[in-house]
Amino acid sequence: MALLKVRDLRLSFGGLKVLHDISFSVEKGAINSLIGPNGAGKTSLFNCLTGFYKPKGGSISLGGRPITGLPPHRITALGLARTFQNIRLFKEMTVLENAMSGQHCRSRHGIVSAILHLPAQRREEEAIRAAGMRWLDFVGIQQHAHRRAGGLSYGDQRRLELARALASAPELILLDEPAAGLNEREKLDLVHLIRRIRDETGVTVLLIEHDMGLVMQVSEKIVVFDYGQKIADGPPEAVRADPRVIEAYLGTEE
Amino acid sequence: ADIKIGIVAPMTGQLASEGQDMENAVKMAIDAVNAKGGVNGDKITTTTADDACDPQQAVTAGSKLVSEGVTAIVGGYCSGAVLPTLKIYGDAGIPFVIIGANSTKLVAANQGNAFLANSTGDMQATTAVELFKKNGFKKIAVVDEGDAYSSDLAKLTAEAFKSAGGEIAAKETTTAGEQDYSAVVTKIKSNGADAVFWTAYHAGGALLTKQLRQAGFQGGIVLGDGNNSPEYLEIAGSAGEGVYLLSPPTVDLLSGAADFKAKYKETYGRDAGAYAALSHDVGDLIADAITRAKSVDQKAIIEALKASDFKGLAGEIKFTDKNTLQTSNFRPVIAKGGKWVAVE
Amino acid sequence: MTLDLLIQQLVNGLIVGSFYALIALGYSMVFGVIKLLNFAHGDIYMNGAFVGLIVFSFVGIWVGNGWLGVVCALLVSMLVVGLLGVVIERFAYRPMRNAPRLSILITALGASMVLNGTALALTGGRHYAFNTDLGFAGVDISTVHITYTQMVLVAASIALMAGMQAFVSRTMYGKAMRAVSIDMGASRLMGIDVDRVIALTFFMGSALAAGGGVMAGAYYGSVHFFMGFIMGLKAFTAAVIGGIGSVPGAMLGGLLLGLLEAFGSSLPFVGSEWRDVFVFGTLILFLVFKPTGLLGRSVVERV
Amino acid sequence: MTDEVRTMPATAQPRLMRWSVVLPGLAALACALVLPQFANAYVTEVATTALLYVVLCLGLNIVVGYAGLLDLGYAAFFAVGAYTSGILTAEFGFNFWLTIPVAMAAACVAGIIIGAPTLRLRSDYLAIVTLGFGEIVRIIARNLDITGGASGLIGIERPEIFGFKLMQVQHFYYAFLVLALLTAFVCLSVERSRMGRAWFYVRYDEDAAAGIGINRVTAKLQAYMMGAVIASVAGCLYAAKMTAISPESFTFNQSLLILLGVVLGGMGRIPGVVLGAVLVALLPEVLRGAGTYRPLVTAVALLAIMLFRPNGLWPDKRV
Amino acid sequence: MDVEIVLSADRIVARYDGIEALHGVSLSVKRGQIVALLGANGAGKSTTLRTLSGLVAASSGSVRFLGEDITRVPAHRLPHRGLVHVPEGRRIFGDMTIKENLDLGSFTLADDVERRRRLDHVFELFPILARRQNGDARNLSGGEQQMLAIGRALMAAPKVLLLDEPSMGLAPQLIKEVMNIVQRLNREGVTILLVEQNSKVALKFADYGYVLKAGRVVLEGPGSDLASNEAVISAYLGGVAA
Ligand SMILES: Nc1ncnc2c1ncn2[C@@H]1O[C@H](COP(=O)(O)OP(=O)(O)OP(=O)(O)O)[C@@H](O)[C@H]1O
Ligand SMILES: Nc1ncnc2c1ncn2[C@@H]1O[C@H](COP(=O)(O)OP(=O)(O)OP(=O)(O)O)[C@@H](O)[C@H]1O
Ligand SMILES: [Mg+2]
Ligand SMILES: [Mg+2]
Repeated sequence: MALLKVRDLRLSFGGLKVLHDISFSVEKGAINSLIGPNGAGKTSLFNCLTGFYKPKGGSISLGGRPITGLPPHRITALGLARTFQNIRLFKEMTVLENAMSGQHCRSRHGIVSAILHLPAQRREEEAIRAAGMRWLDFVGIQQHAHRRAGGLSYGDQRRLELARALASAPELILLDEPAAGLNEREKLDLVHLIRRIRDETGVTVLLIEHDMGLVMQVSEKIVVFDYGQKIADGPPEAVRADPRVIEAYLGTEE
Repeated sequence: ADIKIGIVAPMTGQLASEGQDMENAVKMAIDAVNAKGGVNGDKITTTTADDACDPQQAVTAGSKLVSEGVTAIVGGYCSGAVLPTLKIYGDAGIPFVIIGANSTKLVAANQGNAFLANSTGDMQATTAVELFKKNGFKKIAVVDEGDAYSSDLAKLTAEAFKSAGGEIAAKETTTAGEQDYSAVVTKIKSNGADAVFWTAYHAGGALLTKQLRQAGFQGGIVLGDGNNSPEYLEIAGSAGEGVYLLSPPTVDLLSGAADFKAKYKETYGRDAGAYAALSHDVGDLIADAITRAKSVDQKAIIEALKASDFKGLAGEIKFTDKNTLQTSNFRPVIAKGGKWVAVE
Repeated sequence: MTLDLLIQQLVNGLIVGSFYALIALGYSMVFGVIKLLNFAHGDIYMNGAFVGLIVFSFVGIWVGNGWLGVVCALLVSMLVVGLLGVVIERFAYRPMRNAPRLSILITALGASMVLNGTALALTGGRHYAFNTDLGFAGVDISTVHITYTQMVLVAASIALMAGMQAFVSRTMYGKAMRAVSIDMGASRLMGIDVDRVIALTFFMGSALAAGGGVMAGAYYGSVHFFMGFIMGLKAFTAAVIGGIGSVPGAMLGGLLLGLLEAFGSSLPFVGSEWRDVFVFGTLILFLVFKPTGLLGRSVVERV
Repeated sequence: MTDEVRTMPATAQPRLMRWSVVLPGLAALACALVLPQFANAYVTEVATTALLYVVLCLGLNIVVGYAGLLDLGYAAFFAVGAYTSGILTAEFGFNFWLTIPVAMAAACVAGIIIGAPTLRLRSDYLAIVTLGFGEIVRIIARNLDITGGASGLIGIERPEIFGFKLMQVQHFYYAFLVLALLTAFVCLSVERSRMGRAWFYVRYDEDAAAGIGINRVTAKLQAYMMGAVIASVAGCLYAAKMTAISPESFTFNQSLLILLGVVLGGMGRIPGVVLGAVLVALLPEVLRGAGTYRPLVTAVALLAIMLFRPNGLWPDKRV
Repeated sequence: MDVEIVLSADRIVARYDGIEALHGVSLSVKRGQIVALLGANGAGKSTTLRTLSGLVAASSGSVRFLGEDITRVPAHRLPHRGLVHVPEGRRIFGDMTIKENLDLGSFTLADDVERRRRLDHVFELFPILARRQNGDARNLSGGEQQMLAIGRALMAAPKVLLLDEPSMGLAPQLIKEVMNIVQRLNREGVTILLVEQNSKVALKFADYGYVLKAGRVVLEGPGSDLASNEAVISAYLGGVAA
């Protein structure tokens, strides 16, 4: 069953057409990738899916519910989480506080119950904290829980973004270039982590990445963009062999 | 023992200049009293508290004076700042002679211990209406600055003039500290007023006068008592010629004040401002009341103040049963040749 | 409202507006470069007026109280107060360069209070006359009289602003100003001396404010230690209406604010005491629909 | 996995429970409790003003320090509270305590009216909107009859509690002390809750906050309204204490003063804000001796503090 | 003279808020070379570049450029002399147009004709920049921004170019392109100090390489030697920073 369905999505800025009638879908429980040259519109597509950009046309649905044009926080609440191409952590807050932030849309106590210190509110606070720790542990940075997030190394910051996104209990998680700035060893760890996300939590993954090695390793299906258009869509082997993809993106091997 | 008198006035803020005048003049009077041997054999000392014309600061300034155990308090320039202090002085039973502030609300909030040495707004309004009538002004534009003092005066004057059969062409408000009055000037002109009554202070008054004349306004200009300052004539320059002012009793108008004027200039290096003479009188008045009370008992001093029959530089001070002046001390003057001269 | 009244209010609005614009420009420039709401700007305007008055009374002995005197006062004051701006930046703001923005805001407040407090202590709160003999001669358009002084005033401020706009958009230094405002570190890598650019910005902004102060002093004929407070607020408002950081925006914002005030004073049914409610109300509504001011750039963060 | 979490070291506990903060805090509280016993009316008056600023600064700290919204018109909400309470008691004979909920509701409404459409604005633009709002409220108060016009309301009733009438400044001192403690408690509770964190998230990175499911406008609006409510309660008590209120108490300068208190002590953290508030109230009084030079000396002191402690006297490490 | 050392660091120590990030790094770059600086995340590569270009002040040690001590020379004087740094994260001026960004690259240049010439050169290298020259830089995609950052540095006509992770976020084809441009610049006479995460890519072009770990140089040698020593390097690169 398709978890994410994108139909004829269009986006433009002024005269610049960024996305032309994009359609594709992501199956529940899959790991899919989105690749394409710089400026092809990959991040813009993510921004449309998560409500940061308002598409000019087309529709998006998540698990059968339409989410086109909803504000970002509503979309997250409906089960779609993301990470950012340029890391966007709450740098001045602790690692744990960052991880806890993901729980916001899964908890509900407000100001009044906080002032009254209601037992239910305190239980919820504890649960948020515990879940935050659990996700830090999942991505392997639990030992840094009480450090300032901005002081983490680049790789750990990427993990923290992942933990934060996972903490919002999504059905689908969008990763924008999670391997950028990681070294070979860290990329390998990342591949494992992505697999564990799907296998242990059942979360579906859609990622943008320029590292072909990694993409080919993890994805079951690859969507290829060029100049805002989808030029290919299929399993890694097929995509790798597609002459259009080679021409637009991969380049001929030396 | 020394008798301690508190002075409360705006020493900082926009009206600092007036406050400093008040302090100086009261001190001069007290110094003179002391030089003649003080009252009942005791010397008088003063202590000044700055209220910055701000209600909140006025309250702390007031309670500071109360805590210092002053026998009586004089001063107060802005009605808004004086109002919340009336309760403090009232509860403490301290005699308080208000020098400048004269909003009618002060009368209502008075607990019996406060005295208004300046004529209240309605007295000035009456004087103003008389002046309008005498000059044949039928349509008046009233302009204030939105503060307690000037808007009170504007409102009272408008009411008084209307009930005297006059017409109010416009009632405008400007913002203190602003320099451009052209929009209001234009409006006044287009409403066909034959005179303008400015109820706020001299800084705005001078600018308004200048801009009215510059725009070709030919009618009369009348100013409230807050405009009596040498600065007004300096700034307004030739535009000020022929302008009427409802003046509090200032040194320039008072035949007996020449000495005071000279001495003030000598002591403080500046001209005595509008409220200098009255402040000086109030300094004397309080000394006089203490003398008559023959003690520093505050109840007795209040009684003595009630029974005041005092003649100072600025004129006579006698209080009504509401502790306001019996006779208005405002007198209309007109600017002629860069000077205020009495209107016949 | 009759047509004459309309024209007259238009003229009134344009004249106040050009003062606002001039002051707003400096506000906007400083904001543009170091993201500081320079609360001291109004006081710099006040200082400019005082310096202008001192120079004017001094040179008046030789050149009289006419145009020449005013121009001398204007130039000297712009120079002196421009340098004052540089000094303030050097000692009050530069040490705070890496501090949180709000702390710098408070420092600016402190600087404003220092300038204002000094002026109060020196003048004892007196109002000083700034008497020129520029006269009321001018042209008449039906019943509306426009003096030559007013024309010169508007022309001068437009010229100053146009010069500034050309400087910022055309010259390398102007581009450097904008670069510094975006990213100081990266600007250094371009070979831009950030400290100098900021100092220059303060110089120009303060000089403009001083110019405005002298012009206002001479035009209205009075100078007072508190005159900068309201003007600072107005300039800030104008800068925001125009889109803070934008030079032509500050100009438009100033003019617009002047017009809003002029017409706000002549609203039908209500008196001029409601003018500021009208002005701020319009401003708020305007920002709701155009959240970045007239010419401000929309800052949709790319995510 | 959950079990591991349970055994986590207790360093996760909120920072405010540290003894280095709690002990001096308790000492300060003890001093505050006995102060009127030893001090004269003036000192008590000044201390009451300080407590008023503590409440106002704590309230504004929610808006500025937590949610990162620059508010230059905070005095408006203070005014809404003071006038609501003042009008209801003086003109309609309401019981003082009943006016508090009404004032809170009025502040909420005012907060929504101005907040809802404008909280999307960038900080600098928001600053001018709040400034404008502050001026609008003040001008309205100045021009309406029901607010007593420019000279304000007089004859506001003093409140009674269990038959005891609050009259002297000592009484109001304790009333404000209770209000300040209550406010601090409320701030502390909220700061450490889900909503408090949400404000910090929005403040540090709005987009990231939206990306994890926080409605940024609602979060900001809640902070804004909470600040408004606190100011309005302070306003009620202020009106009762002063018995006369006028528009001059709610000027732009008042808003700046409150902001000054928040930043001076160290924004975002309760002890710092309290310190700043006390300083704002005390500094001008301590410097009374300076006469005409008082504003200048105050300003120099202020500048010195900022230059030597750019993050405030008692800063929050996070800021 | 072809072995002249143009840029060198001698035991430089750098701190952030009192915490030492470099503990005495020494390196030297010879004229005409491409030198690679490798290391794991947080090893101090970017900090080394920042110290060389004066963005971070060395708390001890010295930096020499073209025979002169530049340790205390403020950052903004260096582009003038020919030392240009393309920082990590691109740091383009988002609110300005692409053309203006490039103009600023030649801030120190007074000659407009020369500026035009350099601009044409950059446009030839990166045609996409020419096409969008009047658009705001913020709207470029990540890769396009990287090109702009490099192009902007070229506007200063550098003698030595410090490049911090130029391949980050680029599509494979573009990485190749960028590396080709790096080589081409090098052939045109620009000396290059290149920070790279991707050691394979970097060492393919580098004449010489340094490996940094936790603020210290732990390995150095000619590019080809290091390349053949992949195992050793990956031991250093793979380890999480201490
Ligand atoms: N807010 C915007 N305004 C104008 N143009 C935009 C905006 N956002 C994106 N674009 C343009 O849309 C195109 C696609 O950008 P996008 O960031 O989606 O590319 P991408 O595929 O993610 O590239 P990269 O791999 O380099 O990150 C680019 O040409 C970019 O300049
Ligand atoms: N602005 C800063 N403030 C505080 N510490 C910093 C700062 N920049 C870097 N550091 C610290 O200095 C050390 C070296 O960082 P640097 O950025 O030089 O590493 P790098 O080798 O460039 O890593 P990467 O490959 O992730 O870019 C790290 O421990 C990092 O946490
Ligand atoms: Mg992208
Ligand atoms: Mg780096």
